Amino acid sequence: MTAAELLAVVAARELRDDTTVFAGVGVPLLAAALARARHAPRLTLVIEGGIIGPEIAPGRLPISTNEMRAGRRATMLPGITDAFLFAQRGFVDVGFMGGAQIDRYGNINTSVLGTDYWNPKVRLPGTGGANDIASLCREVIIVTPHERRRFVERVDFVTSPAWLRGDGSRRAAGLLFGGVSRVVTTLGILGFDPDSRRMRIEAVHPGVSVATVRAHTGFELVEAAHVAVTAPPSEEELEALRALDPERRFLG
Amino acid sequence: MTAAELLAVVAARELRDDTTVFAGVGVPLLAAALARARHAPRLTLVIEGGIIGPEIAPGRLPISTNEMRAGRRATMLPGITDAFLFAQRGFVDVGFMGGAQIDRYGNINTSVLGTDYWNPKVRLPGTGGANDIASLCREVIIVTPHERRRFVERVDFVTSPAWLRGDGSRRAAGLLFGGVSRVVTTLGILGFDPDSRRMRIEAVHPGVSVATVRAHTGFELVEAAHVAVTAPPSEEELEALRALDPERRFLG
Amino acid sequence: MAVGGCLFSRTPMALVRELLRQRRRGLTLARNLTCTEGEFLMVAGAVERIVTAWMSIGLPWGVSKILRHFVESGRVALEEWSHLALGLRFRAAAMGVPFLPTLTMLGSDLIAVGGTKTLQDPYTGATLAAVPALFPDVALLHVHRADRFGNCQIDGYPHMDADIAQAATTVLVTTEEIVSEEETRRHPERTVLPGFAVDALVLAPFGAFPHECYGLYEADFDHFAEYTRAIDARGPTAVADYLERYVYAPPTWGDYLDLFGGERLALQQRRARELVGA
Amino acid sequence: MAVGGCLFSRTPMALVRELLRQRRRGLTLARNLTCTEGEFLMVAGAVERIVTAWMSIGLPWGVSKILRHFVESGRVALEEWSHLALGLRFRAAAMGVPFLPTLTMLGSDLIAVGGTKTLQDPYTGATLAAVPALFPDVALLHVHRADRFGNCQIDGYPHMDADIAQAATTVLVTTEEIVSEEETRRHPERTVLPGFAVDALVLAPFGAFPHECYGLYEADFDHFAEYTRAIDARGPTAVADYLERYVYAPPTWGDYLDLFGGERLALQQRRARELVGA
Repeated sequence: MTAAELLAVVAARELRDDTTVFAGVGVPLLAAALARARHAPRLTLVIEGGIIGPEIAPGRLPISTNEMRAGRRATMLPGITDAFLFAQRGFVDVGFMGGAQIDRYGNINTSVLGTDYWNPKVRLPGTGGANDIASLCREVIIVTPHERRRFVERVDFVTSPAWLRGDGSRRAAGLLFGGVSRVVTTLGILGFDPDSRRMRIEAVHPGVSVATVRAHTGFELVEAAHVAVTAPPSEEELEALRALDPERRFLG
Repeated sequence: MTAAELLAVVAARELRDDTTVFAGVGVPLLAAALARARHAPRLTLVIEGGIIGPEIAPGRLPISTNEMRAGRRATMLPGITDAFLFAQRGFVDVGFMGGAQIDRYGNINTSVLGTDYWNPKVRLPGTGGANDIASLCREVIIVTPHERRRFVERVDFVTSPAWLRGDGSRRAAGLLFGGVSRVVTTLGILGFDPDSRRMRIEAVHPGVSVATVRAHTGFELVEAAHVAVTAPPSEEELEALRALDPERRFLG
Repeated sequence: MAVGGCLFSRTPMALVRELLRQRRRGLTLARNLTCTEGEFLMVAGAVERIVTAWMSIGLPWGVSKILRHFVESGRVALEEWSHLALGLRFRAAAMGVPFLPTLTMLGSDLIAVGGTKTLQDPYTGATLAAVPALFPDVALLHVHRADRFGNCQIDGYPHMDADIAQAATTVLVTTEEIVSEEETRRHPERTVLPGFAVDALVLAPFGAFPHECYGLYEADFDHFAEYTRAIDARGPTAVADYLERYVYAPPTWGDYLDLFGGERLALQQRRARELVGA
Repeated sequence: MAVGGCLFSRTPMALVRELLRQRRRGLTLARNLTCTEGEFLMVAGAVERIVTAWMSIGLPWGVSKILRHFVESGRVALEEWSHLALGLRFRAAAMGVPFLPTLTMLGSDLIAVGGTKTLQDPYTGATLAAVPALFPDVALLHVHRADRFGNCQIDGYPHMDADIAQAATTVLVTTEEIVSEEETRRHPERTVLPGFAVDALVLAPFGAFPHECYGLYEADFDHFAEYTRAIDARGPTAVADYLERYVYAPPTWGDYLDLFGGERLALQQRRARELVGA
């Protein structure tokens, strides 16, 4: 089992049936397709290419949000702007996405490394729809490898806002709902302390210790009163997942 | 020849080929269809029901802007709001419409008679798209029977703004372009003095005197330096017009 | 309460009929161009306020005598917006924003009727009308086809139904036909309402009759003429009688359609097919 | 200059190629998701600024080395907007208003990058971002079919092309097919650009290749892989060589397509048909 497989299976479990999920390509979309194939057959995918309700074909995973593979067997094709406006109107239950850098308040940076936006040390691809998903969905779940260089005290640039400074600043900025509720990683599942909005260890994967999670995180994590251990991916889950990506384009 | 026939023929001549006209149902639409059938085959009709480029069938004149007869052989069906937004963006050359009451600055009332909106003496049907056409088209041409009770000093309610008070108030209100350029009536053609924006007699129909026009107008009209006499409707024009409305639904 | 379609096109007549049968009171009706259904609601005493751009059956039948009767006597308030402004109110709500900027209505007396505020563009300082979002509690809509998940498709002109559905809190839809999910997926570009925006769906063939449904049946102009002749003769009483006959008496939608008869329905179908060249 | 389609879908490649052949300089490119065409324009020295939400060919090929090279060295400015915000900038212009209100980008550092102002809703006082209208001087678009009046139809996902066309001052379109006006009138609900919004139209089959065109041909991922391998080995020089081979050398669009060969084009057509189930 690869790290990406573990991540996809655990992330898929976070999605409930009869909901709507705005999924980014890569592991999030793969996990959403897995959820649909198993416990959430009526999960409606929204893809930022302006695609609603597609059915991802095994072996034909899209590599972009704007291509025929992402639009396969869609139920509606409203266009990009209108797909996001469904989220702004409150129709999208979950935003499901990755991120390059994440801080203790769940804010994400996918824009630049370095402190001067206009003279970046490293220019990353940019937000795409990540800022919109983070701003407009009713709840956001981040799916990411757990690496110390990704989990930083303070992101260089807030591309996608979560709890901002944790002090009610998200609401004060004008964002009426949403925020990151979970961060599903290759080591465990993190949430946020409801008061301080600081990232909190809530579960670890089998064989992973809280200390290991801390060691791979560049800031101090809060710890839940009871840290659960996730159930290991079942054979059925892995089989269904591997059937979706037989070329192992995203599963490593 | 009925008054409506004269009106439709003269109004049709006002439209140029290779332009876009936002036409209200009734005589304006009939006149636009006539223009298309004769000198302006590439005139694009826009109808407020969200219909672009229809071809009105002889004998099947629509009585509403939202029906199959109005949408027949359209080239695009963008929806109502988007049809008006084409005008707001500046794509519509001419707005072509009627009006219940009109004042010396071309403002139109189709809402209420009486001075208190909420306690009207007579409740009229309302603006429909008339306000939008008057606000947003690059130029507006009014097509109306010439009756003293319609041509009033001051409309009871400005449903559709033309030059407002004639003192630059249209521009000052925030309307960036447009305004009524012509009023085609059963007696002649009226324009507006470029400085005062007061209504001006520019042409009379054959056999109509300037005095008759004045007698049927409830305010003082400016008179152009040279008042032209319109060419009478030709046999060909009338024939083409009558073919469009064989049931004489709008031709009287 | 917002009612979809426009004037006598794709009016959700079966839903309006049911609303009348339930003897609802105190409603506000929001509909861009209001037709016979507005008169029904007035005469039945169901509405206190109508938010609209225009109300009449259509030019040939002139100003609505029912409108005049109820508004001039102060029994119903008519809140008038321009067609685009009201469309943008639904669109603002559909987009999830509290207002949209527009040029329309500026300078006119309409801007004061609904209390529309103006604002300055923060970049250029230009004056704009800020039309406030309209979030109806309930939307009634009629569509051509829908699947069991509530994905709805409309043929021909879409009017404002998509915006109205996204704007409203609860969305009730009747459909001419219920199709399989496969059929939806075959033509996703025709879907105008996603299932997640629809709360309830009912099969109602001829669900807009005697109003039209694009490509399926033309509006019954003869019926309108008969209806308005009765009003010319007897005023609001004629509408009350009409409601008795068409709304309260027939227990089901099928019974209602039987009052028109199969021949009449078939004729209107034929006319529609001719008009769209099908 | 705005470029239609999105990422490697319906990119107006024939028009971009012509623009490169004309050795334009000093351009600003506005495109929501920027792909190989953005790299071409950078390496050719055609663009000074890119207004976008994201730039890369696609996840499997990682961060664009060309992007990093030109932006980190300060030779090209990358002005980043959220995907929706940039979409709303085109939509505001398409609607003829100077801004649109939105919640997106609020609270993030993106809001400062493009100088987005916030404002208060005049009704509730709520804070909103006011994204400014973007009126491109020129829009380049590629569509499935168009008639001689410029009425354009697009199959599948529409991306933002309609808004871009309405927003831009001059609109240049290539089309896979030119159809009769009759054909347009047969399916008016498919028309996304009205003729009055289009300034020039050119027939260009495979006009997006090696990018995809919905239902007609899939993007050539093998070609992307070859292209990125060359960049991994030789950096921007590889792109310059690519431009020499695919842009400057072949005199016509037909000659360009010959470099891929009929077999490759046919394969990508087959794959597209499979994916849309046609």
